[in-house]
Amino acid sequence: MRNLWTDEDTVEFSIPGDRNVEVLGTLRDDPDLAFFMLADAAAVDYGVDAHFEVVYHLFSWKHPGWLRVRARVDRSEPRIRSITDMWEGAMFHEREMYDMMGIVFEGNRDLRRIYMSPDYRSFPLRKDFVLPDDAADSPAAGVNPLERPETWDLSHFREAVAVTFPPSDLRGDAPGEGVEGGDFADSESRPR
Amino acid sequence: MAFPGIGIARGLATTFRNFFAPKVTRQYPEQRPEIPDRWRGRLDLIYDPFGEHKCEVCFQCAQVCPVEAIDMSGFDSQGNRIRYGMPEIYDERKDPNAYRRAGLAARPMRNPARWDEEVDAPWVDETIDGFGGRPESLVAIFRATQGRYGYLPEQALRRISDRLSIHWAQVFGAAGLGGFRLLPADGHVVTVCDCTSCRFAGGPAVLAAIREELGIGPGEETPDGAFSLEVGTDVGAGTISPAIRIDTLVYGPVDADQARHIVSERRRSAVSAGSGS
Amino acid sequence: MDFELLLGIGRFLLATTLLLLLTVPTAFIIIQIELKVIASMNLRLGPNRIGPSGMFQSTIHGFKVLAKEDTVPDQADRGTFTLAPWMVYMAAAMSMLVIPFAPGAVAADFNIGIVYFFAVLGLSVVGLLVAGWASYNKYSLLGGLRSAAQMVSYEIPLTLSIVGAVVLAGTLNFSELIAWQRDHGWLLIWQPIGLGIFYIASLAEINRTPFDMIEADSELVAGPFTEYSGMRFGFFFFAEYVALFIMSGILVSLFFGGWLAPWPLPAQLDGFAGTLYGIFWFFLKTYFFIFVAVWLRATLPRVRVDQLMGVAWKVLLPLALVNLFITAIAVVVFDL
Amino acid sequence: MTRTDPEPRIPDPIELDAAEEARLRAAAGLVPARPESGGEYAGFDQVGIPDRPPQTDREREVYSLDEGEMLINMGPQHPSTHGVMRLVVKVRGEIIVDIDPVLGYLHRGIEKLCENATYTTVLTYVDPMDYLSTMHNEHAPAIAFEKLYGIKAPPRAEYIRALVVELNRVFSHGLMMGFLALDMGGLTPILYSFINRDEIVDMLSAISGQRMLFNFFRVGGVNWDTNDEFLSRLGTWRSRVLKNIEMNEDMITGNEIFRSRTIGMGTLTGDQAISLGVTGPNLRASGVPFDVRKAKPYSIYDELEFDVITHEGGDSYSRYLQRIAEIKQSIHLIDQIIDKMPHGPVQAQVPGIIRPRPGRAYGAVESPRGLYSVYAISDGGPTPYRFRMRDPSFISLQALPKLMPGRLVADTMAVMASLDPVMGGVDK
Repeated sequence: MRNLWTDEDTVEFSIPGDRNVEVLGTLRDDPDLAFFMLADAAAVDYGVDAHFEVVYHLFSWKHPGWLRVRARVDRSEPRIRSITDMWEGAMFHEREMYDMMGIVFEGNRDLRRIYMSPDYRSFPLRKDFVLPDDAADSPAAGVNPLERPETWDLSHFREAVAVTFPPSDLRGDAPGEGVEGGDFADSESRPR
Repeated sequence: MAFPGIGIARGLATTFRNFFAPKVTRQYPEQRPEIPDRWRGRLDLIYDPFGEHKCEVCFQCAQVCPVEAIDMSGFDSQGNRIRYGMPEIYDERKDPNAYRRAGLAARPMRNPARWDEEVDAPWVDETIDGFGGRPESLVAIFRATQGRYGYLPEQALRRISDRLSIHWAQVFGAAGLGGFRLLPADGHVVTVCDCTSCRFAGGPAVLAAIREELGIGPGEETPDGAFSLEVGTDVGAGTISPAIRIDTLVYGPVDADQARHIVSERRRSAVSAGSGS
Repeated sequence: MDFELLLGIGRFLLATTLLLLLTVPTAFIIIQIELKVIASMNLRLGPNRIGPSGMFQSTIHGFKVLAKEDTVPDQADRGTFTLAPWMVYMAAAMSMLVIPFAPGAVAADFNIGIVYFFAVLGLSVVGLLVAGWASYNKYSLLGGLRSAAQMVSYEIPLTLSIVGAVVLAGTLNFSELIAWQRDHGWLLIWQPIGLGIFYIASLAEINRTPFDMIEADSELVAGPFTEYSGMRFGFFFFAEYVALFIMSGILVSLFFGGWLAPWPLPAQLDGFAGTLYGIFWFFLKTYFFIFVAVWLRATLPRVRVDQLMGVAWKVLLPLALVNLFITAIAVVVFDL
Repeated sequence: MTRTDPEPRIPDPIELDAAEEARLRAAAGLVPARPESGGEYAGFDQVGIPDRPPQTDREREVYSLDEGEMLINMGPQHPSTHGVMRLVVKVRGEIIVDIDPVLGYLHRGIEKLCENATYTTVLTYVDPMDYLSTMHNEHAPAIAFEKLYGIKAPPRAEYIRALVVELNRVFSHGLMMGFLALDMGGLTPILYSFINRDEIVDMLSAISGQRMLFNFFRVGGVNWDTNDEFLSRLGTWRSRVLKNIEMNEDMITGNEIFRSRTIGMGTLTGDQAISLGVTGPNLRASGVPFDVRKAKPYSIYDELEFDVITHEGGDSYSRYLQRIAEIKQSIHLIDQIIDKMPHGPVQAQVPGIIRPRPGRAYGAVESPRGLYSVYAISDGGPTPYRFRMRDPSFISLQALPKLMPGRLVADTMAVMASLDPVMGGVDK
């Protein structure tokens, strides 16, 4: 237990990441402590050169305030043990942390993306994530569109949609035919 | 629940009572809702104590809006109707001045050689340094630049934006508001408004007069290249019909004789200016 | 002989055509009633822009449905998909044949009118099941299966509930049943349990709230109708309201004296005047029960599908049998 | 001109390679739902299985079908999923075997947006989260930022805050009654609820200027003091509200159909609810007297007299009764607040751009759906370094897969409506 610190209604301390289950288990099961409720679990990215933190907020009737436990996670090897055995409700918290920060929770049975699509391959809340353009895979990715006037050119888009579909395709009889020219992915810039 | 069916009966009684009760529907277009005094659901511009809009149509808010929710139009300091919005939606955005203010690559309309004119970058730097390199001296820098080039070339503005660390949207906004020329000075475009109200107010007669005066039709250019004639729908915004515009100056309402006079005056001054230089 | 046969055929064709034509305005009127009544009960005004106080709203909806594109899902079974709305609509329209509007105003006064009615009404379940199966949609499939389970289950208490009345009156003909009621008083007094069972079962049979399991919109989107659009959906929609009209009409004929006025006539009306008088009372009572159905819809939530089946098999069916038993004993003992 | 290189791809720690993918696919017995060649579907029951290997044990469990089972997609466009939510329901006949909630259809990345907004503007971004409890959404960040910045709102501001959040709670719970009935097919209660809601939002727009996304709270106070319009509307509403609630109660509470569909349905025990992280009225309906207003009084709740209401059942009907009791409690609280409200300023002296000292703060409020909390980290700059929101309906939704197996498809909506999730909050 390090860095004990309090503010008006919160007590906090830091623990190494590999001891989170042990510490939280003691906090929950010790009858004098009885932090029976997991109020919140969040992940914090302290920058590219630093580390991640998984922050647990706990509540107990026996103590006047919230308890904040900060577990440090290495950034190059973002792994920590899951607490879903103790609180089933930590499942969505951990899925969200994995989705947004890329922290892997060992022992979590359902560590999938929860907000982003399953084929998404980045972690939006990390600090080295650059806010992308609307069309994340367009050449303008990661660039504020206002500062790239050339990306405002929509002529590619116009050409792309000016495809005449053969009548059979409109009926849905022959899916996948005659649409080669209409694939947006081929054009260099996507509609914004 | 003492007796089965009582609950259902109470529900039925409630609905039956309400069948005859006064209704709460507001008949919207006839019955207006009471809008609270503090209502800020309607976007409105703030007025100064003299009843004038405080907004100066500089588009800076529209350009920095992250979700591009702002779409605005108005008149700039030269009386030129300008509009900010998606250029592919609004034909009015064909005005190159507005294009450039919107942060887009300006569409060359006339004299394309001068649009992307290379500016003398060391000279611009020198000028900026000469004014102390301070953002406060922006207008003075503009004045000096226009003195040299006759207008504010885009590249010069970008240079100024870079050197002074001012967002270039702000630089363009300031240039447009300060009454500086953002178009090359030579070659005048005469635009006759063809909007509905102008057509009713005698627009065709004005157009015929100008055709007669210049000897060219819409979309054509005088042999000496000094004038070209266009027909647009965005000149007067329907308020000063019929209206004509020469470059960025809007005249209206004009009748055929006035239009002829204005154009001939402008032609004479252009000729004399051309001979003077 | 030949002439009489031809006359009979002509009269039948005329009557069926008139009845088919009657279904459309009936559906429009009931939909309008439903829109306005539910709106009033919700403390709303309801549609009030089209026509005087919005009275053409449902008509406009009908024409809108005509104008919509008619789509068939890619994987659907086209033949049955097309056939299903027709089956449902015809089942509803055909059962209108035996409804006695007034003395003499019956399209086909069968001896076995009651049996015919239940036989034909039961056909609509085939249409719903086919619609659910042909749509290639899971909601449709579930809805179709629910419709099969629900309508088949409820037909039994529905039919049994009126056997008591039939035993009492000794006839299967609607006109004779009404004539019996003129002499002995409405069956409402004689068969209160039968009336209750019949009303609940008929609501279930025509998928009205609280038994609208088939198109339970918060669970199954629209049940078997999910994939239908345009006029095909319109057929289902019309059939539903026509069925409501028919059920109310049958309820009135069986238990509320059909075309009879609530009090004995001061002077015997005959001929055309009598017919008009009968039609007036028939429609008044029928629309009252339509109002009651709409009122129920505005008030009640939907029962669950297992509760629905439980009510049919565990409550209504034994009750109906008890009712029949008591009636039969009473008929024998008191020699009614 | 600053130009950034295109975003570098951050590798996924549990990304699968091709061999692993093939192995998992074989293990789960999955075939592609739509084979590459030929236009035939693999089969009716296979529609809905994603054409990719399962990523986790749980996903494999949900998406592998036994004989006689099929998957039903409820949502994202379904009449009663309370927003764009998708439930993958595995059914055998009409009996639910498993449920997998699929989220993210309304995800707007509000946490990331807030990291790029100043402390003042963060309060506008959190508004559309849980769009039925907008005032509470602003309350928690306001508390957290005040802790970070080390100021206190003036007493009158705290009273106005408590007043508007209780008003918000009344209409939010009122709508829950209506939606619960609507999801069971009752058409009318929702419209009665909306009458009540309309009166409240008109009232709140009189004080804040907006009807739905009020944007009323400020760091160190509230935007405006009460005015005559607000107070007169409050009086009118107060004279009518109990009648309106009673009207709905007549429609729902005693109704035998409603009771038979909710009593004993979706029962959560207290321990289960705590373990699942369920909070708010749902937890109190299971008999656990946890209410942030009492457990950790924030604002002025320690000056008000009220008791934590609990119900014992833990089923849908208890959750419904709990809401009604809390509506009445909130009205009682509103009366007290109006009585005790002091005079004074409503806004502390705060600069235009707030730069708190580096630090961390946690602000929690009792929203109509439970514990809504904000964890904000400041690095001394004008924007929060990290801004985390814990939305109660997001967590409560986890109870659904635990409650539903063995029940019918028709009960999904009834139980979900009794948990009262709001998708704007679930998806942030």
